[in-house]
Amino acid sequence: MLFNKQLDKNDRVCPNCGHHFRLAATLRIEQLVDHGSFVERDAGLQSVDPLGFVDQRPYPERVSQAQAATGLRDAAIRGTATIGGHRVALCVMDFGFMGGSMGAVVGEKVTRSAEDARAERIPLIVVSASGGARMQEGTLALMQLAKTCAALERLKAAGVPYLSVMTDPTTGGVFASYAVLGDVNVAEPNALIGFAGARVSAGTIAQELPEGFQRTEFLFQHGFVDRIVTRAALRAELIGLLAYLQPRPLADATTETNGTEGDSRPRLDPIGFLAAVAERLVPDLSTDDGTGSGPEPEGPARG
Amino acid sequence: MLFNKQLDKNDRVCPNCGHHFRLAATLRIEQLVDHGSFVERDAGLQSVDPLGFVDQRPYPERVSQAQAATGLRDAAIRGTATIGGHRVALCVMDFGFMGGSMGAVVGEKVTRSAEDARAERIPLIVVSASGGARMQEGTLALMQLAKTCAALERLKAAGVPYLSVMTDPTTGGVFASYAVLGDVNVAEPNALIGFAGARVSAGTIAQELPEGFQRTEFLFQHGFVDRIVTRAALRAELIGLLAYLQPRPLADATTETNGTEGDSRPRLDPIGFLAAVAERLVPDLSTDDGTGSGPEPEGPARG
Amino acid sequence: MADAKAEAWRHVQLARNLGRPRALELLADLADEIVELHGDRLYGDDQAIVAGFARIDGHRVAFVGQQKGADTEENIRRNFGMPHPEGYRKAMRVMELAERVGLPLVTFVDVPGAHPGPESEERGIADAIARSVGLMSRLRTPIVSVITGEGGSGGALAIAVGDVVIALENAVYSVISPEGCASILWRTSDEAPTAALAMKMSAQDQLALGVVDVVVPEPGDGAHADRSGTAKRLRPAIVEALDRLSTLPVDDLVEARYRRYRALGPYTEVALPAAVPPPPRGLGDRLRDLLDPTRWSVPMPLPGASRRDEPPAHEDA
Amino acid sequence: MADAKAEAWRHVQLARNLGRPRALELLADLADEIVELHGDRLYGDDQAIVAGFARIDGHRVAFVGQQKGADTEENIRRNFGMPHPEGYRKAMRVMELAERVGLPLVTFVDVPGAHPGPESEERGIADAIARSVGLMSRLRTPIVSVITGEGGSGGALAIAVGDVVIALENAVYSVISPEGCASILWRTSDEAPTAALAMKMSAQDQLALGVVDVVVPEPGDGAHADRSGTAKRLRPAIVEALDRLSTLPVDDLVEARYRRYRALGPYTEVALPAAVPPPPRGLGDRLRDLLDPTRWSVPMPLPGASRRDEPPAHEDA
Ligand SMILES: [Zn+2]
Ligand SMILES: [Zn+2]
Repeated sequence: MLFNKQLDKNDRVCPNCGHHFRLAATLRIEQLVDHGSFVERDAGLQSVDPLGFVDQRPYPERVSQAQAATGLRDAAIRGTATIGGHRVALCVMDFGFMGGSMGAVVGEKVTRSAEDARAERIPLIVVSASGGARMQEGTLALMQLAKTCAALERLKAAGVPYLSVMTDPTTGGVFASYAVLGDVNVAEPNALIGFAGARVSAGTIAQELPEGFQRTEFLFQHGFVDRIVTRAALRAELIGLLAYLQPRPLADATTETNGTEGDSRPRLDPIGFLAAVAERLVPDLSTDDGTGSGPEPEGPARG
Repeated sequence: MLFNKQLDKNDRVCPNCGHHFRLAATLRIEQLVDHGSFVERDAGLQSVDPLGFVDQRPYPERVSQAQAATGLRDAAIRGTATIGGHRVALCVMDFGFMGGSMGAVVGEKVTRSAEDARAERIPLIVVSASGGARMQEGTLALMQLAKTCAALERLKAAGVPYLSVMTDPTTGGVFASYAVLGDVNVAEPNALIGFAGARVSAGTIAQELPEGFQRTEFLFQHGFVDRIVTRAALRAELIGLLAYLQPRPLADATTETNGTEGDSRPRLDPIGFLAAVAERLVPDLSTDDGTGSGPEPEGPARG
Repeated sequence: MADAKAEAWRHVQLARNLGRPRALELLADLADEIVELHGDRLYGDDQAIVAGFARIDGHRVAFVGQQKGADTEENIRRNFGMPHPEGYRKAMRVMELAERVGLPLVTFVDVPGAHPGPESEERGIADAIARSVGLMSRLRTPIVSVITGEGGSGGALAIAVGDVVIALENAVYSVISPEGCASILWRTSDEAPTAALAMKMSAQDQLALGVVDVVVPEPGDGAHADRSGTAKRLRPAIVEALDRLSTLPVDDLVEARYRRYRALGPYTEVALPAAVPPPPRGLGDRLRDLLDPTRWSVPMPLPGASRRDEPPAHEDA
Repeated sequence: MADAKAEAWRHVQLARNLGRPRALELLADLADEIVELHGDRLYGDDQAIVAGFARIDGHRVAFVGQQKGADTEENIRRNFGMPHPEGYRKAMRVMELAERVGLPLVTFVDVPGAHPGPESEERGIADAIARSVGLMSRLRTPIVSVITGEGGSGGALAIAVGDVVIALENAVYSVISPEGCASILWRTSDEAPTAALAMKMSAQDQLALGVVDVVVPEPGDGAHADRSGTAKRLRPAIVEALDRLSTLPVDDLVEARYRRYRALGPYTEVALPAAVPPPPRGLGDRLRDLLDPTRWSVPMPLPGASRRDEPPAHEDA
């Protein structure tokens, strides 16, 4: 227990060797946001059992056990907060909840975070910690890749930046959707980041895997991580990046002068924002604010 | 002479081994277009000597000599034609004129071809045969890369397709601008296609150059050529591709139904077309038809 | 139950039948002509994915499909139909071209999974899949996707985001291979049939889940036994979808596609305060660290991953 | 004439001076802070190009620049400042991000040329240059490009398409290196100074040609002798340009940039019928085939290229 106490004092980073242990979502949020600024959204979202999935135990039992063990309802917490005074939409994953696996609830929280960021025109930050898609929800878990990537494409088209933070581990369908798509990707040192399981990868070749395969530094070397940031430096790093990663201004010279559609910025859209709110009550409604069906950059006419 | 007569009968392809010799622009056009359909434009464009460039002989002398030897005014012929009934803007380079080098005249002919294709909404085809930029025009030759690439970006944004045909040789600044940027890139077999001179490339490494380095098949293998097509099959190939590579329809469901700017198609713009014509008389005017300054896809409002 | 399991496994085996027609074989029967395009304009030309233009019943379309080999030589050339990043990047290039020139897109999905090798990871297979999924979600042209055989996880979805998703009767679609699922949840791949049943992989199950819109029956013993018969049944389903989609305004089309995927994956919302604070650190935390991640999710992180993250073990090191 | 030649060569040597500040050194003096971004999201992180965010006199901007090394170790790591395709693809990624979030772009150009090695060709250096040039021509945010040292052909232009192009006093800009030009046109690289003069490479000459808009004087003996003094002179030029450009409507900005490059490169138009038909095939044609392509254009095709294309020789083979 002693070592764990030391770890907790140090945000789960080994004071001896600097190894980054996994950090619970609640503590991650505490560490990153301005004190007391986090306002959770959709705390009540909970997984269902669409397949009636049973392996050695029924899926609902596994969920209940994970809830009891973690005090979380599922593997992600989302809301809004300020970081160094910058207001952001924030979604943080928790590996402790069923390996941070992404089912419909995680996919929904990431998607709503992207949709809120777009409607409110505030940057989006997602902190990933996940083994991938949640098998127990079958292809409906796989479809969360499409749901989240589609929402991120609309965010991108709206000129609202997205910052992806990858922590140990970020693998499978989570890496292959929102985690890899950051306008800027930052990662904690030596985190496991990859698509296929290393055992699978190794199986495909005779020789050994490359040194440091699927670790942060490997991803950096191959061009998929912008910055490697220790946990201790992460909050300052995000503040520094947020100074540049702000939504493109809505008022644009072209529209001020001649209102041509050459301008690509959608207007702030209260209807859209209300729709985003309403959508939380009626999940099968799209939260599209009406400017999003165009390709990038979007035409604003329907805003 | 005998062998040359055989070659000429066979469009300069060796009947014995199939080697593709270089083909003059006039013969290339004859071979590709529907008989008698080619209408040349800007035949009068001629190079000037902006740098007062003299090596062993003055640049103007070299131009005159090349004109006398080839009957061409410079290294490219452009105009409109039909190919299998498909109307196209066509620009064909001639290696025989100073190694097909690209100065302001070649850059202008390629650019005007792209601008015509955009204004008239007909596909663009450029047949390249060039050693690269023309040294004797210095950085003004280099700027032709920017001029042509900018025009091709506008063509692309307008949803008008561009077909690039690479023949022996297509190197340097011509390869690194319009030749490589085709929506579809076709190349004749065993053509020399590359950016840096092979001697330079070899100089940078100890070992031998890769087998077939900078040949068509090498480019195909590395993902930069869609199709390798023999000269005998080229006309049929272009006809086949043009059945698919047609400008995006101007009338689009979205505009018919609600006229939103989500629709990305610029309207046909007579003003723009006239401007394109006028521009030929006043070269320093842009032919922009007013819809082109937006990013892809363009907003049509000013059309 | 045993019967159901056998039936589920039979579907998996049919979907993997080596005689099953691939994208090019189907197109040979479906299309009046095809023109294949090559290369990703970045790195290479991955033959595990084919792409280009085709004319189907007079409809000019762009196509993208996975392509396994008919024999060993071809399978080696095509990496047994497992695409590398450059394959998906070639697909994206053709998709963007289709949008630009206003051609509808038809995709043919049949893949055990994206290539899992180190080179695939080095060149960013996850990035390629995510961007292809995102591109298809916003592509301003109709998209019809056909699951013809194995719909293997992200490697399949990367070219399967469509306005209409069609599946052949004996096709399967899953988030992980049944062997992989079984080896994780049942600790032995022998339970693959059990996993196949549990994941509801079959075309009919996927139709019931709303992941697939249309199931096209296969002739006789299945597609492998009658390629042209399969194409004959598939053609009208594709053409009908293309005809219908072509009447929609593009904005509405893309909006409907967004909603289609936006709505997939049910959940519930319980009226409750924000998540309660976690239990005191230490034991509960240790317990969480001890949970084997590979039990929950796919694909498996490094075997050592969870152990590496258990403080005591770490201290011993 | 000899003096002019010597003066032209002096500029080339100054532009190549190893002590000259590179992008990061200049930014260290110019900017209050910089945040470097890494990777092209496709293949790797080319250290011959640096890119990211910086704050200059309170202006938040995105930057892209070529970066040579200060010592051998760094030069090896940075390939002596010669970018591979992944370097230009990293640059394009940051340019697109700048456009998306509304940051102006400042580029720092100092490159002997794009990397000419086989790997650079294999991964598409020509494609990367052409796409970067095209992207900059339409980027919907202000672009200020600064030629700080060697403006080496396409590898320089790839990040030098700007609304305002600034050059330091001793910078040079050319379509080919003077050595390359001399070895082709004078058959010996010893004539490099002659070629340098003929190509009008100097900043002042480029200003006169309209390729460069502003020449910023260097302090004392030159930038290599006074880095901070150089930055002090460069800062106001950049800031003035940014201030002015920021007042233009984006459509007008992009339109003006198009016209800037549209107008570069003079030619004349003579009233004459279409080109006369070529002389009868045979001798004239042989003559053309015999013309050594390397005499006319850069870069040189394979030495064998022209001979290979001479029928008789071919027949002997
Ligand atoms: Zn330690
Ligand atoms: Zn021969």
